[in-house]
Amino acid sequence: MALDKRAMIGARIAKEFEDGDYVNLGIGLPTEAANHIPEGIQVIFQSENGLLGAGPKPPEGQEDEDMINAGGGYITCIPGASFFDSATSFAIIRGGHIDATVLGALQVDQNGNLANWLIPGKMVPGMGGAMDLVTGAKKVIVAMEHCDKYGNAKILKQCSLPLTAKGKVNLIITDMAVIEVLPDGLYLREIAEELTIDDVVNATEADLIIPERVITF
Amino acid sequence: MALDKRAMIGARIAKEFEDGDYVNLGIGLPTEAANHIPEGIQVIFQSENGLLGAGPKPPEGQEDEDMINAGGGYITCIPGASFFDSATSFAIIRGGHIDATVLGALQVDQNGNLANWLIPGKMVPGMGGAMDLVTGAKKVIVAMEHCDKYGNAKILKQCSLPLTAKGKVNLIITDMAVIEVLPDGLYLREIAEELTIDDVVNATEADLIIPERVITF
Amino acid sequence: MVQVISATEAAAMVKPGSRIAIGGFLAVGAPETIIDAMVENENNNLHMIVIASDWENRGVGKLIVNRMVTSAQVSHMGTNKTIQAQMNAREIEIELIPQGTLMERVRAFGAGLGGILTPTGLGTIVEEGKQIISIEGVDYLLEPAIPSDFALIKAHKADKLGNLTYRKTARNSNPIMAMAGRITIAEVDEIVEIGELDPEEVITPGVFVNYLVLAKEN
Amino acid sequence: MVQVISATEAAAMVKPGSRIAIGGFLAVGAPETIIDAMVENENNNLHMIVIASDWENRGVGKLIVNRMVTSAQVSHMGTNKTIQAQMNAREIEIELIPQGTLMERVRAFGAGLGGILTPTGLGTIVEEGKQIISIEGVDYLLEPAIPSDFALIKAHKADKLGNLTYRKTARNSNPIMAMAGRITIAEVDEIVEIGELDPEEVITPGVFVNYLVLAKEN
Repeated sequence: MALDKRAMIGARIAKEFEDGDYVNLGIGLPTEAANHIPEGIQVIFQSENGLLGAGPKPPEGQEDEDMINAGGGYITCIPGASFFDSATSFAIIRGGHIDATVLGALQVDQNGNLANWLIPGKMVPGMGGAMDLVTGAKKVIVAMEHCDKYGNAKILKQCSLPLTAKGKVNLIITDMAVIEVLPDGLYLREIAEELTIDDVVNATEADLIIPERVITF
Repeated sequence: MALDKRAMIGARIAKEFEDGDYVNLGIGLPTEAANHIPEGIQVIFQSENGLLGAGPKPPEGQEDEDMINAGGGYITCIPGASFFDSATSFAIIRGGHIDATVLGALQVDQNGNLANWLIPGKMVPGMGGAMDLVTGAKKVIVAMEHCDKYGNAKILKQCSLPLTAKGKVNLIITDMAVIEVLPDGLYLREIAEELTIDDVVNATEADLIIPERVITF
Repeated sequence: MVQVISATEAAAMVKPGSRIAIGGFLAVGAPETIIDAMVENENNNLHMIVIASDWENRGVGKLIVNRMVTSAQVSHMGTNKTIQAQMNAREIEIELIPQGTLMERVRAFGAGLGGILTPTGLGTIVEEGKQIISIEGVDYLLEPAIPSDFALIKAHKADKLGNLTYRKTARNSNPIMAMAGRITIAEVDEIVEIGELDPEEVITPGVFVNYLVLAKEN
Repeated sequence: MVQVISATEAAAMVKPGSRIAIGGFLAVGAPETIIDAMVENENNNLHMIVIASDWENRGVGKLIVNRMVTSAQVSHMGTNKTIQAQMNAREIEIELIPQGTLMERVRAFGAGLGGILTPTGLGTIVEEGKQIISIEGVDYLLEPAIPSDFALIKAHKADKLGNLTYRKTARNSNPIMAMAGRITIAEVDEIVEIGELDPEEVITPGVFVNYLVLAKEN
């Protein structure tokens, strides 16, 4: 993905966080959000391998072998951090103590279903912590490119890939749009500058509900 | 109970422990065992409120308000002790990590059933940790006077009081006898000095299996 | 993010009819300052989730003698005759729960689990009305999670993010209760700056804590 | 009471066909010294319980590439193509388990529970063949405890009673795996005298630990 698209999505994700929120960012695109937290807002990042208060990558040469995030990358921790075991980590996640999780997606559908862990016949990486995160976080945000690399829609009427969790997605943030998932369907809330509502509708297989007010981001 | 009887029972209980055993002693008579651990044997006592390595009562005036045992009495801790929360404490107990627990009894029967927490119509203290201890400890030792204060048998064919756990008792140590509970019944292993086997049989309602060899203790 | 409030503010938050999990074991590690404020505030009609009912003049016993508790899930009541009398007079409804089961049921709620399977209580009156589930030929009781609206706990130190440490056997049920409150209020001996607690020594991460109350001096 | 043994002795203890829970997350906090000794010793036909299959040259990945593992309960295999190839060739049988569920199932065994009820996996292929239990109108999957014959873990310091501390994110699954082995062997960076660890800083009490192995220097 182009750098400006990543930054745009990251900045838009970051707006979802309130001061003091505990947030878990999935690997890849979601981590971009950490670079766009507004000044005056403190967000505490969880790493599900057992850390609250994950900080940025250490300077080269200062890596600590025992300090990694859930993606295996070296990290630091902020003042006020805490370490705990994996069962406690997932008690935090599944118990509804994380304010928001942001994950990538292969597909998401108009019932809030998410598929992001398995393409049958391809590599089987395993679900890792994704199923618990999507099941337990107070707010589940999907962050992804609106269409796949072939231009196919990823926001569907119904996911065709194996699900990560059923009916748990609250918000979809893409390079084209911000879509809220409510019990009666997908509400188009925001579109990217220079796009029309029709552009988004045409790139989306799912039915979109278009409210009177759709703003740009 | 007379002091010498308490000491006798306590000393006999202590013989059940091996070097390095983790042991949980119930309140009352079982705690007497701690005074009789043979030299060269280290037994580590658990207090189910969250301590491994419970030590003796502190000298008067040196009590720490935050250091109590499961009976509410002030204690100390030994070098190598550890503190943990109550869920971990009962994970240790129920998970089979405690080598032996010693508890008092109202009744015990020939199927290894134990009743020690409730006399209907009287005070209801609650089972506290007793049910978990009897269910989870590797070896469950009942320590009590052989008969109640009216001279009635407490070792019965079948408990009449509400059970603490079903079929979990391994050994009964009283002022009169040491009785092993095996799947086919109660084996009289030892009798107190100056008693005859008939004395024990007459003070016991349950059927006792009398092996060829019964020693004195 | 945590907010520091007074014990009176904490007590006012706990509405009549609330389900409250309270930390401590025989009053050691009990949030006495908050309990005193609740007595003052006359919070009533409470459902209480505790290991023990403590003594009449210490710990949650004070809530009992002031008739503020109408039901309780509890493991041990042997040190408090008032709760026994109230139970016999049917003024309070009691569910007696083995201590290990109680801790797991409370933890389950905090951990987002629906319940646990335990062998404890099989073949006793504890199994009455409960589902028995067999796993690989071994029977277990299905014990559901215990929800609580508020967890009132006592810790030793807190930093301003709500990270908590405990002291000796005053830890007991507190870290478990802390996980399980929809709102968790921690009474602490001392509040330190962010960064003063070693990340390794934190027992309850701040994510579980909503409010801090400073304990009154003894 | 714990005994200090060599990694070779530890490896020899783990018989072919054993169920082994191994601590670590993407090889951080993995007991590398014991794993190397197992490769040397050619322990095989193992059933492995791990969060992740790590890398071919780090952590449990070394057991995979040496074809010592015939079945595994695992949450993440994205960093190890060999295990994927072995799975596709039906040389290894894989049960994929959500990470939180895996940790609770392992903990359940260590804690003497038969299993837990979790919402995770509902409506996905994880629910296939599993019992769904409804508590107060909410559905949960019944997930049974996962037993292990051996737990092989990595801690930072141990005292001679087997009390353990960990270091930073190398803690991860280790304290949970430690609870759950019928025999638990802890590889540690340092063994200190009894009394040198503060009772408040102990994360895994020695009661869970049977053997200590000193880690080889990096």
